[in-house]
Amino acid sequence: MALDKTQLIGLYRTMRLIRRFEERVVELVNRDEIPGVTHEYVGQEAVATGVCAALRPDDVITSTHRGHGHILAKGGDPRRMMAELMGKASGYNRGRGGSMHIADLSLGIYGANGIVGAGAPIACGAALAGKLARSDRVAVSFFGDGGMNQGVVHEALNLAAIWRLPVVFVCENNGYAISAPISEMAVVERLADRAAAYGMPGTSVDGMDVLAVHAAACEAVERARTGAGPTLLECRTYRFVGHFTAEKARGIKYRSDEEIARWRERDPVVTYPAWLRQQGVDPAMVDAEVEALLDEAVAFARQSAFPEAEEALDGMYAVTYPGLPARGW
Amino acid sequence: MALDKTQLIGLYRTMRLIRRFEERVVELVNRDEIPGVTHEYVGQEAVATGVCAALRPDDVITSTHRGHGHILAKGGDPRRMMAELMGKASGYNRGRGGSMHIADLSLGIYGANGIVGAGAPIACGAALAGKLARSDRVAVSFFGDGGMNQGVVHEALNLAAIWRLPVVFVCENNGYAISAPISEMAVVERLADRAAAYGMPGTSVDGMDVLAVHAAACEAVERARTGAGPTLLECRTYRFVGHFTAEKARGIKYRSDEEIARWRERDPVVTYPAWLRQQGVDPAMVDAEVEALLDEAVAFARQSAFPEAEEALDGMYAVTYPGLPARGW
Amino acid sequence: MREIRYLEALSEALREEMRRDSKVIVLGEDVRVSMRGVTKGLLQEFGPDRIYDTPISEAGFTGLATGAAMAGMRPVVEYQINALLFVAFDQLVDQAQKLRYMMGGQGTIPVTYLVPASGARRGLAGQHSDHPYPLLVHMGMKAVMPSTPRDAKGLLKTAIREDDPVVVFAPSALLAMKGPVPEEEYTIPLGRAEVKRPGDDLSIIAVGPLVPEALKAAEQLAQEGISAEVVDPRSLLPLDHETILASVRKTGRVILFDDSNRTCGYAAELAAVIAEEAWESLRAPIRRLTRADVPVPFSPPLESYVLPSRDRLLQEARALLAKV
Amino acid sequence: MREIRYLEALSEALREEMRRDSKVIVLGEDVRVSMRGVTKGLLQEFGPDRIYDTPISEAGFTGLATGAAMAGMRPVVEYQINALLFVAFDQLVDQAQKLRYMMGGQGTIPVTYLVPASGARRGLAGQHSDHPYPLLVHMGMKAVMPSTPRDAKGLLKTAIREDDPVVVFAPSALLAMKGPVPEEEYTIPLGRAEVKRPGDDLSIIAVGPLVPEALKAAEQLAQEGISAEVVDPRSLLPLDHETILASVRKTGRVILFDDSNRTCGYAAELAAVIAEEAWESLRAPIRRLTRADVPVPFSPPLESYVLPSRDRLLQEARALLAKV
Ligand SMILES: Cc1ncc(C[n+]2csc(CCOP(=O)(O)OP(=O)(O)O)c2C)c(N)n1
Ligand SMILES: Cc1ncc(C[n+]2csc(CCOP(=O)(O)OP(=O)(O)O)c2C)c(N)n1
Ligand SMILES: [Mg+2]
Ligand SMILES: [Mg+2]
Repeated sequence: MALDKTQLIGLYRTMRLIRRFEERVVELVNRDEIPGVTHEYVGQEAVATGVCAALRPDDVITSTHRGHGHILAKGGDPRRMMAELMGKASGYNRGRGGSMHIADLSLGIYGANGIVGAGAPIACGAALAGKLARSDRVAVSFFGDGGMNQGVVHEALNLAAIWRLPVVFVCENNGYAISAPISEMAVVERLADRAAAYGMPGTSVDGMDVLAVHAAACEAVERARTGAGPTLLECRTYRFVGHFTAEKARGIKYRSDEEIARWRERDPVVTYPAWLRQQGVDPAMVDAEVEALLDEAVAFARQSAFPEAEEALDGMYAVTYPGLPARGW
Repeated sequence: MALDKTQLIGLYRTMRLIRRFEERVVELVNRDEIPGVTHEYVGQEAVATGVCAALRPDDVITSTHRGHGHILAKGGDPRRMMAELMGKASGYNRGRGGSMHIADLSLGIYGANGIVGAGAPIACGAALAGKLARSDRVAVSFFGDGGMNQGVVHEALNLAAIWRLPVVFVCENNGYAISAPISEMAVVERLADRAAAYGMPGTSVDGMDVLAVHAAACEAVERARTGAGPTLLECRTYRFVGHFTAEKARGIKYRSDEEIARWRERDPVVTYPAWLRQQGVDPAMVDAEVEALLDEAVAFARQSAFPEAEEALDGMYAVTYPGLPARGW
Repeated sequence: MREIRYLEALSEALREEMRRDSKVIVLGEDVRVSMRGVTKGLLQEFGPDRIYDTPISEAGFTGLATGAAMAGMRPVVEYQINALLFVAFDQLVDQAQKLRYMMGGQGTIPVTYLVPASGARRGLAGQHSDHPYPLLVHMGMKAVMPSTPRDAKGLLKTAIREDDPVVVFAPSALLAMKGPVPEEEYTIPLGRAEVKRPGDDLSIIAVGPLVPEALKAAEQLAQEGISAEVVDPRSLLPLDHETILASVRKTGRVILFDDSNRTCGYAAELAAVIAEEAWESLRAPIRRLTRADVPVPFSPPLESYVLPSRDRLLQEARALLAKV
Repeated sequence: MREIRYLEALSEALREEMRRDSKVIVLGEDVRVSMRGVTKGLLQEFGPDRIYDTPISEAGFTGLATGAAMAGMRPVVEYQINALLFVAFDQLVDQAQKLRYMMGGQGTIPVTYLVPASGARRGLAGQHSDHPYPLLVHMGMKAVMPSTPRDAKGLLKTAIREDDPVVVFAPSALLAMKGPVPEEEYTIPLGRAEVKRPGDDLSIIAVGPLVPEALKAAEQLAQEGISAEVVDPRSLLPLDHETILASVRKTGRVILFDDSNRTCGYAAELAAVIAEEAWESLRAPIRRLTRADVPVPFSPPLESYVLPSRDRLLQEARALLAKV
């Protein structure tokens, strides 16, 4: 699919938005305006961006603990995301979820997830439902190289394969599950090769190249949409920062400075706009736009109120009964 | 490994023992001398026999719900098995386990298991322990084609692969998980091909040919024993009877009579002794031997006493405390 | 009223709901040939788009049901064994049950889990005889355990229509039980216990397969001059506190008769509720009569020993009344 | 006596046991760099044959530990999050815990599971804040939850030496807590509760991270003229019934202060035991003060609302005494 200028700039906008969103999040965590821990998507922007650009609004994604990038790329509202991260009532989850659970069902975002691999079968279910509704909706399940070793991911791959479900499994191989290098956690060199075990196509692409990711994603999405079944798409990428915001404090080290530097040279948020400029496309105005959007998001979140404490017992069930859920006292 | 005459006859003896053991079990279940349900190994004898003939007494196996064959082939005592099946105190598990839990740790039999796939990681652990003890012990994990789709089996395959554990994964592909044909439950034609996903060798053999199974098992066991790592060995076989003794009563049908008849023509308990006779080896005396053994086993089991009811609360913990385990009253 | 079996009542409920709502689909192992009997005939009537034989991938198909439910379907998931809930545990209690809350109330997850609860049927042993409802209700999952064909049909229908995950435990020991089931459409609401037999001296709160046992015991006790009330919670979560407390307040004595493990089990919850809310009415200590905390052993004499029985209930009841 | 942190106490215990017995090995995610801190320095001291970084395969490595234990090792398995027990649930409660019994008492399965129990630490939300000990003890698994550095060291050492599976819950909220820990070798037996503060008017049975809160509350209550006894079960299974019942028999009033879900939770079990065994001594209804039965919400005001707190404990205590 040849991209026009607006689309090319759009890819940059999304990547830049994710990068700057994450940088602001780190600041806010460090200033304790965001409680808990967050897992940044810094370095991996080309993956979510390239994949989600291949999707329609009614397509579904399931995300991970490292979900901000996927959600922004799928069209998530930075204001409601930021508000959620601060635990505000105006947040996507009314403050119930925080970073690891942001969801917007109206955009097909079936949630970040705190349990590695857990979203994979959920995506299969959304895909089956789409199929039964005679829609050509597609579901994308994101997970990491670490997630590739979870039993439930294996089961989901097989389920999608045998029922030819319209799913694209996107394995974001950033080389590590926290400190564990994938080279020690799997023997195969290309995780995409595992697709063969399920009789589905597997593709491995450079996850630092947004156009390559996008092209591969378009192909996989097309397969899914036309009823040709699922694909496993491995995107080789890297996270530039720690596993989560708390990592620094733990003083652990498992990657060499050289390795990080080498990958940083391929930073998609730098290399892609440089390439765009070579093509005569100037994306300069995007940066200011993104900054304004994020200023607004942070301001919105800050101004929003915390939820009322008593609301904590609402909404667990769609149908409630006296005494349900039980209070603790 | 060329087999001598005694060994060749030994293979027949084991297969015949399994077959007749199972036939007697069915009778005893139908006569209500054995409580509960049992899963017969009838038709699959060549697999357990060929694999276990490649093992040493100190090697470990983990078995399945369909475990009688594995246990007999690994040297299990038919008397104590039969007693266990009848729920007697002299049974392998003192009547606690029944068909799905028979174990004899002294023979490396780490138990049948009522949960499909659950034994696979347990075998990995036994293998790791052997490695750490500087022994060259090998662990074999049996599971079915259905088990191949369990998440934990995938995890076990990967663990064995990355740590080069001395494990042989034996997938007994009998074509069905109860009524579900593997052709609908997996897209790949050869389940052994899944080995590639873990960077380990996968071999597919005719599971009705005890010599072929044995040869493939010897190779895989040798690899494991010499530190070259795990193997996935698929044995293509068939069960001649229902999934379990209760199946008939349910009146369900999922295999054609022709299909069953076709496989029965390849019955290893018939074809192998025929071949032996062609080679000038007469295994005729085995049948009477086996019958005598089983007569004795049934008599032993019948004569044995039931455990005392109060013993039901013993032995759950190696170290007990007052009030543990809690009684129900 | 016509009498049908418990298993048939479940079957009828499922069939009726599938006719009523095309969003209802069925997933599980061997559901097409209907290994367990509940799904008999569904493939023929509704076709392969409504009923799916799954691979042995319980975590996978449980999660798949969650996603399908979020996307508008109403999956009914059948498990062949109670222990399979353990294999799928994260997908049940940490995903399906939690997602709506964590998402701030977005969407609904109308899944029904149909679980053959152990009776325990004779000889199924340690890994096929669990009664894991205390684990699920601890995690906030709605659960019911009908004790009659009528309740089975009415509660399964409600479960399927409920916009939340609900587990329906069907005790193996009751599947062949016959009982009156209305021909006309009805449902039974969650959260309503039923007094299965009124009485004055003693409340027996009995769960699932123990309800018929409790009724037989009450009959026997009546002949001995002891009037026992038998209350069946039916719905384990939500639990009908009022009916149970009213019974205890009336009789002042209570035996909790439950076939799940003892420690942190369902009887513990009932005991706690009564000790908090009806303490003033108690005229004797609360008694729990449960399973022993061991895996169910295989051998018949061992099995009988660890499971709660009518004989022990009679002993407990007599002892409790003798103390007056 | 020297004072060290709870986390250091755990570390010391593990290191000492690894020195003492070469069969002790450690498995878990990121244990070599020691993401959580307990395993710090073990790789350097004991080498790669004794400490294993696992893939994200909790069911797999839990089962692997079982097999290794059956074959003579003494694995210590660290989980990064409490919820990972759900992912490995079948391998824990249906395999490791049941196998010995089902095998008729053959062999031993000496595995220790080290679980960061939620405190809940602020902001960890619905899937990282569970306290799943009621689920495990329901299934018969031994479990401890130390509330001080001294108990942490002594109980972890005991757990590692125990020839059965034992879960050690280490509450995140306590990891940085300092306290006296003997320099010389000691262990603390399973099944022994400790009266952390004696009192006469009221028993507070507090579990894990709530023990320090209960002690502070008791201090406050003392100033108001209420003498509260604080009992810490420490060992959740086996549970020291005697110490708890003795306290309740003395004071006649009890608050169960527990940070697990309410329904079928640990406080339910304590309530049931007391209602059965010490009913005659009770001078007021039993009170449970637990978590609400919802996933822990993210936002600080919501989080505080659903967790049991010292303030609510004070209110409950005053109300209970006012009723006299
Ligand atoms: C089932 C499960 N196991 C462990 C964890 C703890 N954990 C959170 S993220 C993570 C690493 C995930 O690695 P990967 O899948 O490669 O994703 P990445 O963090 O690299 O994006 C781990 C171990 C978890 N949340 N869920
Ligand atoms: C995890 C799990 N799921 C389902 C079952 C119920 N069940 C018992 S045996 C079986 C079929 C197993 O098929 P396969 O692995 O091919 O072994 P086979 O019976 O063919 O020997 C099923 C579904 C179970 N025991 N455990
Ligand atoms: Mg990764
Ligand atoms: Mg099979």
